[in-house]
Amino acid sequence: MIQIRVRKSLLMASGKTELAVDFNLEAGSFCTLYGKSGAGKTTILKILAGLIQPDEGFISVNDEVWLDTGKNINLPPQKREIGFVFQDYALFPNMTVRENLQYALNGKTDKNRIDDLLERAALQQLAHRKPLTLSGGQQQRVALMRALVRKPQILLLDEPLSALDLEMRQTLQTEIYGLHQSFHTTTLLVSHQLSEIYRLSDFIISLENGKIMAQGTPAGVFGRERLSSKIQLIGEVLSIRENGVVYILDILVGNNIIKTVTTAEEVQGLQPGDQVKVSAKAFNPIVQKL
Amino acid sequence: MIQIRVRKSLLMASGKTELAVDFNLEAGSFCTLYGKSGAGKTTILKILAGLIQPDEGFISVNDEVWLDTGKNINLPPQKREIGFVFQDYALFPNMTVRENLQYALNGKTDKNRIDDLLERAALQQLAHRKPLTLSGGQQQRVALMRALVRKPQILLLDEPLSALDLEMRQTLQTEIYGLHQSFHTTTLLVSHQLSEIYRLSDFIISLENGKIMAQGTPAGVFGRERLSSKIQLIGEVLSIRENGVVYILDILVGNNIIKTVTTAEEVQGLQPGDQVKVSAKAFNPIVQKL
Amino acid sequence: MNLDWQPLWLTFKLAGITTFLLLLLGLPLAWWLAHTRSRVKPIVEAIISLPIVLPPSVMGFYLLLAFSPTGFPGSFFSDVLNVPLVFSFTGLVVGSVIYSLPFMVQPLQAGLESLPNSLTEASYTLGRSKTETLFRVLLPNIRPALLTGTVLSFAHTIGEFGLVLMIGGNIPGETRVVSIAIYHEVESLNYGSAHVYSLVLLVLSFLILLTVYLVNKRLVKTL
Amino acid sequence: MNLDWQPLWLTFKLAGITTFLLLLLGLPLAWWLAHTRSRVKPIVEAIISLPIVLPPSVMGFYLLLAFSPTGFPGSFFSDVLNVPLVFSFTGLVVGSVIYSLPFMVQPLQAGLESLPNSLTEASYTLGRSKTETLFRVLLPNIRPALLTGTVLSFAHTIGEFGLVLMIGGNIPGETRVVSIAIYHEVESLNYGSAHVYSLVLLVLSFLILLTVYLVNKRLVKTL
Amino acid sequence: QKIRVAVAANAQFVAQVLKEAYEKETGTTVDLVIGSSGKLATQIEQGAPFDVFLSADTFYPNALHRKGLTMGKPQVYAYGTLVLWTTRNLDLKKGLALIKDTGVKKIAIANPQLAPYGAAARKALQHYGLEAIAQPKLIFAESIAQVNQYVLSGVVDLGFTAQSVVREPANVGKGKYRPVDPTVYPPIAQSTVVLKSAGRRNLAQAQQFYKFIFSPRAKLIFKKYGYYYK
Ligand SMILES: Nc1ncnc2c1ncn2[C@@H]1O[C@H](COP(=O)(O)OP(=O)(O)OP(=O)(O)O)[C@@H](O)[C@H]1O
Ligand SMILES: Nc1ncnc2c1ncn2[C@@H]1O[C@H](COP(=O)(O)OP(=O)(O)OP(=O)(O)O)[C@@H](O)[C@H]1O
Ligand code: MOO
Ligand SMILES: [Mg+2]
Ligand SMILES: [Mg+2]
Repeated sequence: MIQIRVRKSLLMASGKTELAVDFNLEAGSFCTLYGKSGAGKTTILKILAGLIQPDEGFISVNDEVWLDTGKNINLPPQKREIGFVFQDYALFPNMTVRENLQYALNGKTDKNRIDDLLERAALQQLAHRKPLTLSGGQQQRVALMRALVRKPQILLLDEPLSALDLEMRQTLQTEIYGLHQSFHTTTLLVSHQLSEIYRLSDFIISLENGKIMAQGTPAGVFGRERLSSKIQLIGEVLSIRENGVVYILDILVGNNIIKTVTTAEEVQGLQPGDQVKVSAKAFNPIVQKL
Repeated sequence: MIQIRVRKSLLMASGKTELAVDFNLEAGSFCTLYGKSGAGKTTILKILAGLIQPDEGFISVNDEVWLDTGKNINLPPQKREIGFVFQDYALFPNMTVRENLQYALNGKTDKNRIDDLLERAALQQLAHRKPLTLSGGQQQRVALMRALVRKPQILLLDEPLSALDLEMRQTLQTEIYGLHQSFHTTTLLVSHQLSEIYRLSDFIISLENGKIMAQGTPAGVFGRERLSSKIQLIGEVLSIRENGVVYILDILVGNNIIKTVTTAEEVQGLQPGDQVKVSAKAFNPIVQKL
Repeated sequence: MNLDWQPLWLTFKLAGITTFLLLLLGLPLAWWLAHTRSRVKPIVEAIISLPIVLPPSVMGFYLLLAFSPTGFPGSFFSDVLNVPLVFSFTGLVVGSVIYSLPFMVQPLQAGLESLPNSLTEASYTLGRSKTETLFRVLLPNIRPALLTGTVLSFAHTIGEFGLVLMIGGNIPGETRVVSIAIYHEVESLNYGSAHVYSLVLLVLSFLILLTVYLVNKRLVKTL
Repeated sequence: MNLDWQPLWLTFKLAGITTFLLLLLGLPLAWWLAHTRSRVKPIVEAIISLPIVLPPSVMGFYLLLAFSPTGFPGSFFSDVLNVPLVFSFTGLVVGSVIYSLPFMVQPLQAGLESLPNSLTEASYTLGRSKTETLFRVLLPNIRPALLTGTVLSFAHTIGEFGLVLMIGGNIPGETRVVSIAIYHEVESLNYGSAHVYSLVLLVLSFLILLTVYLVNKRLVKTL
Repeated sequence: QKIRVAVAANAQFVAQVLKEAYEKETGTTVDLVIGSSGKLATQIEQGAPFDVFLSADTFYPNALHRKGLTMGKPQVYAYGTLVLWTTRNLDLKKGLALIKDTGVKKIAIANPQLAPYGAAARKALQHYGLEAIAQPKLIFAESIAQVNQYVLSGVVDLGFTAQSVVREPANVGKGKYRPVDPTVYPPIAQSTVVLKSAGRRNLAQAQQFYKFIFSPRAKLIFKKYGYYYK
């Protein structure tokens, strides 16, 4: 089990705010940190990694104390058994893929591990290439494998997928999940992406202004209203056109336009640009794979 | 009427592409240029403004020829009666709001115009402030008013609203449309935003890779399938859970999650991450203003 | 010790005139370098930067040849304009302008290159010419770069020594600037005066640099 | 005309040793400046940059006082180490290191500051120490800045004149570097030798700068 | 009313006294430019705007004369004396033989190519056959002035300078000196000349100063500083 309890004052654009969180993670669980930009997600990851010093705090990982400001215990990042995947990947441009992985080797680590990891991520063919010549997805894989070389107890992933396109994102989601399971690491992912969170996480922490607003399972945090066979969408009115006695309403939901016929009363008070909630009771949709 | 026919080879990241467009705009119309990043939208605006030279082309505005590469006619930007609102606003940081507007004055322009324009945009209170001390929306207004000082025949707007939040965007949409109508300019807007396009435009030009893919009214270009009282949404499967004999499917549409109950057959072949089309026939939604 | 203040006054006069001329000359040059896509740009940049790495004695030697009344443009200046270039204040001004040129051009160029293109374009679409755009839009918005260029050119001209020694000599009131005066005082065993002059320059140089670094943490690096 | 090649050889030896020492000294300094949040940073930066604006005669005067066997550290060097600092190659090396310091530190500092922080952090999380990070990650990735710093320090040391004139003493084979040799040849009216020396330096300096500008369009500006 | 006089470095202190005397007498301002004789001659040749040239020898003024840069022929205004000067605790009675001393590590000498006093010092060394021993110890100063500076700051152990330097009141008591035997080097015949460049501006004042240098009053001053006449 991993226990984290830290406090640090942050300098935000809007002034000072206090980051103050206290949470536990099950060993082997997959947890997602979720929250607006500037909420303090990256800061939490870096505090865990020892890259940022909190003003006060306690961190223990599987009964080993990494940080205890009360007792002046503070392991340097080098001694904490973590794997960190940075948002910009932070691959060393001067080294090949293999060298990037080898850089993390220390005496104790088995050298065959590099080959295993390269094979695991289907990177053998690219082992002699420099990172800048790789695609975003390939770079991401290298960063992930590099973070695993030292057999970390915790894997920290800072929005690793946000720069990738949909298809690549899905492939890598599967891969991250697979790695998480086969290496039995505890994984802490920062993500903005609802679908990512849903697919991967056992546990969600929702952060706002440095404080935890909610934590629990994805369904618990997001899916409060259980509306089986009910639909509820938020959209924006694009246009309202008269068509005989009825009105045709164009509503934008995401990038979809819903056209719906409404009565004059319903339309009253509505104008283009208004945010509306669209809900339907007897909704029985047909779902087709694209 | 405004006629544009230009050709220019562009240096894209992916290699060379030819920008080749040919379109006419009604005097006084509100036209939107729509297309992916790098499609050539800004380039078209700058060619119209005389800021970029096309390899070949012809531009005439209300029977005055601005560009005719065949006859070596090429008015400099200073002589073209245009108002240009840049994506970054391009307000002069060293001048106050009033000075920014005054900068555009020439002998012929009536000096009261500055006050009129400031009043029109409710900027009198801010007239003595420097642009960097203003909010995004206020800056946008100043840029818009500055572009109108010289009574342009064409108003060119390069994604003026994309940096603003939803509320501000809607206010300014209304304002732009109002200005367009009261000053009788022909307006050419670059936008990514579907709702913006719907609300404002008489005419849409959809651009891809430097070529026009479609043009016409918004409904004509986007709303090909008229499905009154029918809903069709594109979403992504988040999770599939067994619940007795049925399956509960969470589908993400925009930022909305649709929960729907499906049968085992329907679920077959589906897995989290799949893109799906959700459609319903007898859809009779309730629309409520938020 | 009675100190002769003339070398200090002469030095500031030289630095002032040089800096003024460098502004006139450096601005169009920097503007051109910031906007050109010409292939010769790196060559021009290298030539402008030469004084940073060239020994003052090399520059002094070539200037001496060019300035001598038998060379060009020395003959023109001395015969036609009746203003000799060697061992004269005018000659020092010409030499200093060449010597401090990179210290003016490089910050200005970096400043202009850092401004978004849209400011220039906006000014054009508002009906303003290139010159108006330069003076009313671009320059007021690269004030830190202008400060850096001006201050560094001024300071670097004050710091000139080898070049003045070769083309200026040590003529009181004409070419005896303070860096030369220090050398001269040291040789004449007047350590007292040398100390005063040196201290003035040391304090001044340090304050100038500190101002630049404080006002403008980045821009001195654009040199 | 029979030309003495020794001053050229001596100059390159001086520039080479100085550049090497500057790498050793400039690197930790640049690293500290790039990472510190200390308030004294602008002061340290101003002190390091002083040689750019300070007249060589001021620096020469103070070095002369410091180097003299009655001053410090001159007494230490001459009495304890038995390596005098005035009129010796060692003294020139020490002077040159001070004189060219900003030309090494500033590009390195700019280079280090331009690297994303995450590279350093990644290296730490992979179990590597600060030193290993510096040498295996940071330095290999600021090679253009290293090139610029090295080349400019080298070139600027070659261009040293006023300082050597004051603390060198024009001793053939010991302190008579080429910039001094040119000065003396010109004074002795041996224009022939002066031409050869000057041409060698001019061509060399130009090629050095052109290389920097071509290889690395931005980084010379980081000076 | 201003003239510019180029003065060989050995005479810088005496020239200062002459300048003050002359200024009082005539009201003409005299600006002194100090340097080695050779450097000053070169500068004159390159067009430096000097009116009168006080050299440390006859060679440079004659060379300028041959090139047509002077008004009239140069004339000797005084003879100079070479001295050994030190701030160390050395036994100057040994004379030049001191150079062999292991305690004497650095010896300042004006650049013989440009400074007549340097040339004289070298001649003296040659006379005693000390050249080879001295060679590694020699520091070549730009002029006598730089020699003085090196001696006084203690960066050299020994220096060859002019007697007029050590007779300067400000320098009296700073270290010890001893004249070099005048028979071991050729007499230092210092000559002066009015320059053509004065013609354009202030020939009359220049010629008046030139005359002043040969006046009894000036001769007295020169003698006081250790120069001699034949
Ligand atoms: N070392 C630090 N000390 C104090 N404040 C800091 C420190 N590092 C970052 N901050 C501030 O803390 C706030 C939170 O930053 P953080 O990077 O953790 O946000 P985030 O949730 O990761 O946002 P994003 O989604 O944009 O990455 C920011 O306002 C930042 O300015
Ligand atoms: N002057 C020019 N000459 C040649 N190619 C250019 C020129 N200016 C831009 N390009 C290229 O033309 C392409 C189209 O650029 P443009 O800015 O018009 O795209 P856009 O549709 O406005 O994209 P975005 O939505 O990102 O603003 C880009 O790949 C760009 O590199
Ligand atoms: O007075 Mo001299 O010319 O330095 O020997
Ligand atoms: Mg973050
Ligand atoms: Mg664009």
